[in-house]
Amino acid sequence: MMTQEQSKAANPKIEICCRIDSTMLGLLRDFVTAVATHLGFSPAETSQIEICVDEACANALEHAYGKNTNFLEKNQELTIEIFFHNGELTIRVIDHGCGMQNPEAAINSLEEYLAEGRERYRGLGLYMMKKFMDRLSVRSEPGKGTIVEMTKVRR
Amino acid sequence: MMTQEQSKAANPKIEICCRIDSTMLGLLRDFVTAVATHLGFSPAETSQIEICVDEACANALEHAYGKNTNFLEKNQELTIEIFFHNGELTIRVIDHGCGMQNPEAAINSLEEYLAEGRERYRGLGLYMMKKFMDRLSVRSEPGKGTIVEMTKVRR
Amino acid sequence: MKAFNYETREITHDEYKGVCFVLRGYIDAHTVIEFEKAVQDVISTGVNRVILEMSALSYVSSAGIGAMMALARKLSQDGGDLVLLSPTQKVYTILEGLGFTKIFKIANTETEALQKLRLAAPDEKQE
Amino acid sequence: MKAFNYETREITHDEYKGVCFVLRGYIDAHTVIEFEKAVQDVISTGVNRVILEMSALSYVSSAGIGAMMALARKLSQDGGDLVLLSPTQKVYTILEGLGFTKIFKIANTETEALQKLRLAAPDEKQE
Ligand SMILES: Nc1ncnc2c1ncn2[C@@H]1O[C@H](COP(=O)(O)OP(=O)(O)O)[C@@H](O)[C@H]1O
Ligand SMILES: Nc1ncnc2c1ncn2[C@@H]1O[C@H](COP(=O)(O)OP(=O)(O)O)[C@@H](O)[C@H]1O
Repeated sequence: MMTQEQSKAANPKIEICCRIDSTMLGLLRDFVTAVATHLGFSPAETSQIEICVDEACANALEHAYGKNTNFLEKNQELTIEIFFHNGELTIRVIDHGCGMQNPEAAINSLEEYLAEGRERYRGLGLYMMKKFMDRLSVRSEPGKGTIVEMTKVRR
Repeated sequence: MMTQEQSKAANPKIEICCRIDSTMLGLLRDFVTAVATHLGFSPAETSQIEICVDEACANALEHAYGKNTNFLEKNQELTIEIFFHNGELTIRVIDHGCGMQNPEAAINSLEEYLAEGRERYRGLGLYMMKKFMDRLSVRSEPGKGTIVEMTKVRR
Repeated sequence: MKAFNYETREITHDEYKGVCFVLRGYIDAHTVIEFEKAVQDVISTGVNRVILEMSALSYVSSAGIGAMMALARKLSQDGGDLVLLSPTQKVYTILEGLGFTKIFKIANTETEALQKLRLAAPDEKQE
Repeated sequence: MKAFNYETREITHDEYKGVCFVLRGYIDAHTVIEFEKAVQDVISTGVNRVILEMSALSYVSSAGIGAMMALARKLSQDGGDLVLLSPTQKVYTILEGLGFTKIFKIANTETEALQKLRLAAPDEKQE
């Protein structure tokens, strides 16, 4: 059993703030992987956490700040907040980009993904987060930005 | 030759803010190592950067926030700021701990380290930073905290 | 330490043109562009059977999976096929968790990969 | 994945008690406490020759170097000696950059390590 002090000690909070560009993605993955491993998540759980955070960061880069605009003009600030408490790892990926109208519109099954028969297969990111995380919330305000918050429970 | 835009793009700023405890040191080393490698520093340069940042973080933990006080009561906030510009990596390690009277008092040579003949061999951290970094500045205010700023030039 | 690179090897077969890509590093939203270009360059020469040798590929994001899906569809439209060879445990587990191990053909040995590729040819369906 | 661990192996010699520590992981401000304890436990049994096998030690901070310095001094006060065996290139380069490769005895093979340990014994100085 943990005393109150121990449980406080096991409650790190880490915040990373950076300007997101595509070369940053690998770095952020490495960091999140190190954090999850360090907190005792299994290799399988860790790689699920890694890919979900990567998808959220890639979305900020690609959708929030836009691939085709001159991103150097924008601040492109991305914040990743990491909390760990009682065996639950919560990660928030925050951007100040264009936001989205309808976060609920993301696909909910592989069938939907396959059915669409698009030129490029997209739309897997949010589906993955739903699938691999124990909790997911997406709060977005068009023109203001998006907060993706995901929680993974250590088994 | 780089255009102005490219040189801006090559100017990431990453900020990590966390509550420092001794288990965090490994994580922060892994991150700094990943950043330096990513920016094209050689393995030898990267391990010099790694150890210097680790020493600065360990100092914040051990000296600024104190090993023997009940650190859980303190905020123990550590900020690491990372800048890269024109082949120069600058890392700031910032604590809000006790500060120090005389940062210049740190040893300047291995002879000093060996001469002191203490029970425990200490005092190597700042010496390392002077030795391995191209520029080092330590700004400290007793009772307020310390900013260690170090720059490594990529060869 | 390069983020992504690859080599190609021809697969010699009388009846089709095949290529094996030996992939290294990772395919994420950043490097997927190189991967797509590599694949495009090769299939534009008429190749319609592809093996992706993935044992040295440490990570594949949704962008990478999407590019592989698009490649599989293109090849099958051209009467060809795609086989993933030797994904790492880590990559396999992610593909499996999402249901993609039922969609992609996956092989553990080159022989098995060639076998799966061969069987896929429409003109060999009688087997 | 443990941050630091080690095994010990006795060094059999007629004239002294020796121990080889096979170190794994890293020694930083956090794990140095375990390292110091491990060493303390062993030398308190009268051991005065120590080899630190470092090929699986990925990182040593100033705290680790300090602990090794303190160990070397203690052993030499007891008429014994310390040899570092097979540090990685990375660790070696740091030690070298700081001047410690001139202070520590460093060996690349176990034979060389035993040789350096042996020669150090005061009662064998005549060699
Ligand atoms: N951070 C974000 N900012 C703005 N829009 C977003 C963001 N994240 C996701 N979206 C929107 O949600 C859609 C679905 O995202 P996702 O499931 O990750 O798939 P994909 O990125 O492949 O399109 C995106 O196409 C985009 O329109
Ligand atoms: N962040 C800090 N806050 C307060 N004091 C510090 C800090 N960093 C270093 N010091 C002081 O400077 C001294 C020298 O530091 P250093 O060279 O790293 O060696 P060591 O940590 O082994 O003592 C420390 O003993 C401590 O008194």
